[in-house]
Amino acid sequence: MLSLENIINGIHTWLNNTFDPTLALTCEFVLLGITAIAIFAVLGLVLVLMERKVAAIMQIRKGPNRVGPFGMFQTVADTLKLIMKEGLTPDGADKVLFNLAPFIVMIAAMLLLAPIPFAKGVQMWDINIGVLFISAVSSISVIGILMAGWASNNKYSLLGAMRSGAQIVSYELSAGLSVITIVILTGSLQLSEIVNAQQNGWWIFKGHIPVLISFVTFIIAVTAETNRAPFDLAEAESELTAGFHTEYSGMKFALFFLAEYINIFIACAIGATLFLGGWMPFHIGNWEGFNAIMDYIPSSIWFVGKTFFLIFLMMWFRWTFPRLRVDQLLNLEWKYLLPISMLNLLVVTVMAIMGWYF
Amino acid sequence: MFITNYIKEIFNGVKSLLTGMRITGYYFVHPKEIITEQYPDNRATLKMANRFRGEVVMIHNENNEHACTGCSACELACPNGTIKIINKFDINAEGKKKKAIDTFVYHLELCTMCNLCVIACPTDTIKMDQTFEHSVFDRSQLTKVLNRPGSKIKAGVE
Amino acid sequence: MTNEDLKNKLTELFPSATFEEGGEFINFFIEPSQWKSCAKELKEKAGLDFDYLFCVTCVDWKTHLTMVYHLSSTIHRHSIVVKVKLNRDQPEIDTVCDIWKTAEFHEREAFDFFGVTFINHPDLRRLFLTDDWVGFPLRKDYDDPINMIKL
Amino acid sequence: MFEEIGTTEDGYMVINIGPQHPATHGVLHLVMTLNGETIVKTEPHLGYIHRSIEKMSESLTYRQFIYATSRMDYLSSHINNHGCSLCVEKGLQIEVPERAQIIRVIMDELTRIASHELWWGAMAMDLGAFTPFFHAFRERETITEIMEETCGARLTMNYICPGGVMADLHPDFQKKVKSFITLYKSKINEYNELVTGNIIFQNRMKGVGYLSKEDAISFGCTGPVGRASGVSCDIRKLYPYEVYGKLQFDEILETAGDSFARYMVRIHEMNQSIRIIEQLIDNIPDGEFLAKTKAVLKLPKGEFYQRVETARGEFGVYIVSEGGTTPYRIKYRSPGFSNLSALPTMVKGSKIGDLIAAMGTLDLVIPDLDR
Repeated sequence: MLSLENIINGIHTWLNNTFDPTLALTCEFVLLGITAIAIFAVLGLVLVLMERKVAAIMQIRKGPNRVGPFGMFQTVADTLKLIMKEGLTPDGADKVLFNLAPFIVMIAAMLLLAPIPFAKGVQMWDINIGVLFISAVSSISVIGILMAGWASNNKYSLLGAMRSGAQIVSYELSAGLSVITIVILTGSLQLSEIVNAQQNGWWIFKGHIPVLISFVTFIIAVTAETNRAPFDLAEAESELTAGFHTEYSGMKFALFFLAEYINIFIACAIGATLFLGGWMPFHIGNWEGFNAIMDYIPSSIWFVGKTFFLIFLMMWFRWTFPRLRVDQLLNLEWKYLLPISMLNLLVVTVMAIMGWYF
Repeated sequence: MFITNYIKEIFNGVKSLLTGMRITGYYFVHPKEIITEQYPDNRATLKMANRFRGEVVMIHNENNEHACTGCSACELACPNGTIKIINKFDINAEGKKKKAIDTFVYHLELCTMCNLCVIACPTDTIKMDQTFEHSVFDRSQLTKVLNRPGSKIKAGVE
Repeated sequence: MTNEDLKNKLTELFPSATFEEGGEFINFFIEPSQWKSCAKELKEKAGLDFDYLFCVTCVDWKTHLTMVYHLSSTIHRHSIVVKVKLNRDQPEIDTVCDIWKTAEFHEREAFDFFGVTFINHPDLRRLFLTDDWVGFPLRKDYDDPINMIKL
Repeated sequence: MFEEIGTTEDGYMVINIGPQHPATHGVLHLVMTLNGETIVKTEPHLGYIHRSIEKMSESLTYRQFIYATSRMDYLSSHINNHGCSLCVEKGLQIEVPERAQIIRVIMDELTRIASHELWWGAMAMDLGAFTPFFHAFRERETITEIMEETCGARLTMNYICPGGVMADLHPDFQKKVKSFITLYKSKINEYNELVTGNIIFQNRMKGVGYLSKEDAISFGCTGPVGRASGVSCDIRKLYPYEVYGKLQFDEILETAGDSFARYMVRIHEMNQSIRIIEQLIDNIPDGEFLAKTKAVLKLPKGEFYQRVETARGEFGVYIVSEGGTTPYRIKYRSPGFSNLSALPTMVKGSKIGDLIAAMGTLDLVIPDLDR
């Protein structure tokens, strides 16, 4: 059967048979790099278009519909425009940090692509501390945002960056705590293990209400962590013009913009992997027949479907809710999400020890 | 009690959020509600209301005749100096001098479409047209002469 | 309170004030030096309670300026107009923005367009025009050959 | 390297919001002094688009100057025209035909609804929810289409002139207004579900931008801003003009004085406007729509003041006449100007996000301030 796993294995075998191991490894590195950049670009284009279409339909508009059929090439045209625009560096800005910041944000986003299992056996790096790696690397992007805000030498940017810093640091907590519930249930930090543990049902169904609560907490926390509305205080348009990227233009702005969407994708991919079984098809316990039918749908489609469902959920939030105020944002985290997820963690631990899950 | 209130607060909050999401969700699955008009594409079917005030035009009949006597009532009525009437004196059949308009200059760039000139006109010579696509590359193109070349005053209009 | 009662009461309180006939409101003139104390009376005197200053403006009469204050009471719903004649060359009047807070902006507007100086105003700067603007545009003799388009 | 960042002597940050800023949806310029995110001082700077309509009006005749008032508060241009016409009619003692009066009132209320619809959308957009804006514009579009059909323009109508209205109603007018009322009633619930009930929205609005009753009177706040603080200031009730005295409608009063109260006042006011229209739409009498007036209007020597209730509050026209064909002096008392003067007090000590919420509920139209 032709699947992503077979193709990748084929390439791997062919490279190792043709070249000596060192060269083969180098070739694989290069291929991986190209794939990562390709995924980055394609996802950016797709997600931006998706966001615009979703927003448009919710706002009883048509959305982009001029470039290509259904406006499919609108984002390509926009990217071309951004590439051709002049990348200004303001006079008073710290030139090095100002130009470095978008790359840091982008690199942090790209690093996160590594441990995600895209399909059965398709994973760039099956590191045994996958979950830890993700939570560690995802906090690098806040450095980039702070750098951008500080180096721009603009008051709006500075305020935006500070808000973003406070926000990401706080929400990391409940995101982490809700992820840990799954780690406790699985007993492993490795993402492939976590997916395999959901062979007879996804955690969100197996884990009763506590996992549902931690799923909701996770979605809220990652929405905040990716600076998405209703938590988009860092770039709150009506308050801070554009927040930390006020001074950016051209491709440097595009990098921030793309990184935002990649971050959304990764956050949703992780959510899908941890709670919704990743690439694992929809299985119910030991109903062999039903499970076999579900297996006919390729695992990559399961993964993409779940991830895009979560992305759609986040877009739905964004186009429905007003923005929170900065103190309410922190209230929500420290007064509601954190106590709930801590309590929830306790319940899940008890549940895991007693084996009260399917 | 504190805990009850706390839980109630969360419950009501989430409920209100879901109510909002139901509305946007409704519109997401009902693309028929879309109200966008695709303007340049629908020009053929786009019908402006009859009273829509787009610009001032002078009514000419098929014999290229208008009813303007050059009384400059419109010029006086205009708050912005949009209209400038230049008169000439025709000599009619009986050898008498008769006032008639030479050029009816209309500055579209100054016009606010307030309709005062149309009301002021005693002979109903000018009216508001429904065109609204006024953009041009040069401001001087907005200065128009409303009486057509070679047009004459209608017989019987005083 | 009818206009007649109000007028009697005002005559009693401000003997130096002169009344002007006509118009729907009671118009009365007062000297610039008395304006501040008069304003306080109008605001605080029970039965008058003019707590709502709804319009402050200035009129240039070529020989003098007149400050016009439209006052109303949200309790008794009666309105009066107080006018203060000012010297045109050096118009000066006490501010009332400590009595009615809305006067702060309106007085700045009057300063901006008529050049009326409000004594003790906390922040008397030009409100609409730039700080280096010369002249007071709403005065009748103001002429600006560049920005004014004569039709 | 950061000495360029403007700070005060106390170490506070000075930040310019406007004249071009997405939050001010106009060209209001606020100079803010901030301590972190907390507002220490707010200073409005006006005049970015001042056109001196008062000076212009001095050289226009009594028929002509009315058009210019549409350009002040462009969202309630109809009501501005109405106020000016009433003032001129008061001076000339013209009796306006009843049909014209009722047409004017219906148009006023439609304008008010349109203005509040736009405000509702823009308000939600200020707070970060973009969708309501488009939903509000859907209903507003119906009104502008009615306006376009009858008045000939969508925004700056100039439909009212001294003595009545310029043209008779369009034959479809009643039918269209009724269908608008049906549409509005089916959608208002959606508004409440989408925005009013939302917990985030309520938290953003409640207790924000508090204005006490005393301050509201002292600052001359009128319209929904004043009424949300408990000041009864509806000119339609207090000093009825045209047929308002005979109509059944409530003056909406709230006492909380915060942004949410101002929001609720406007939402309820839309319903009251619908109520007024419903009372009138079937009872438009036949007759003249324009009283006979002289070709050249000359106001007698004297002073005339007329106040009307626009969507933003009390609009006053003060005409000083010397007996000529043009006014000697015109003063427009714009509601937004007084309402804005309360803003620094309202937002002192709150966060930037609160400034946006407070400013949004003031419903400022900048040409109204910069006359």
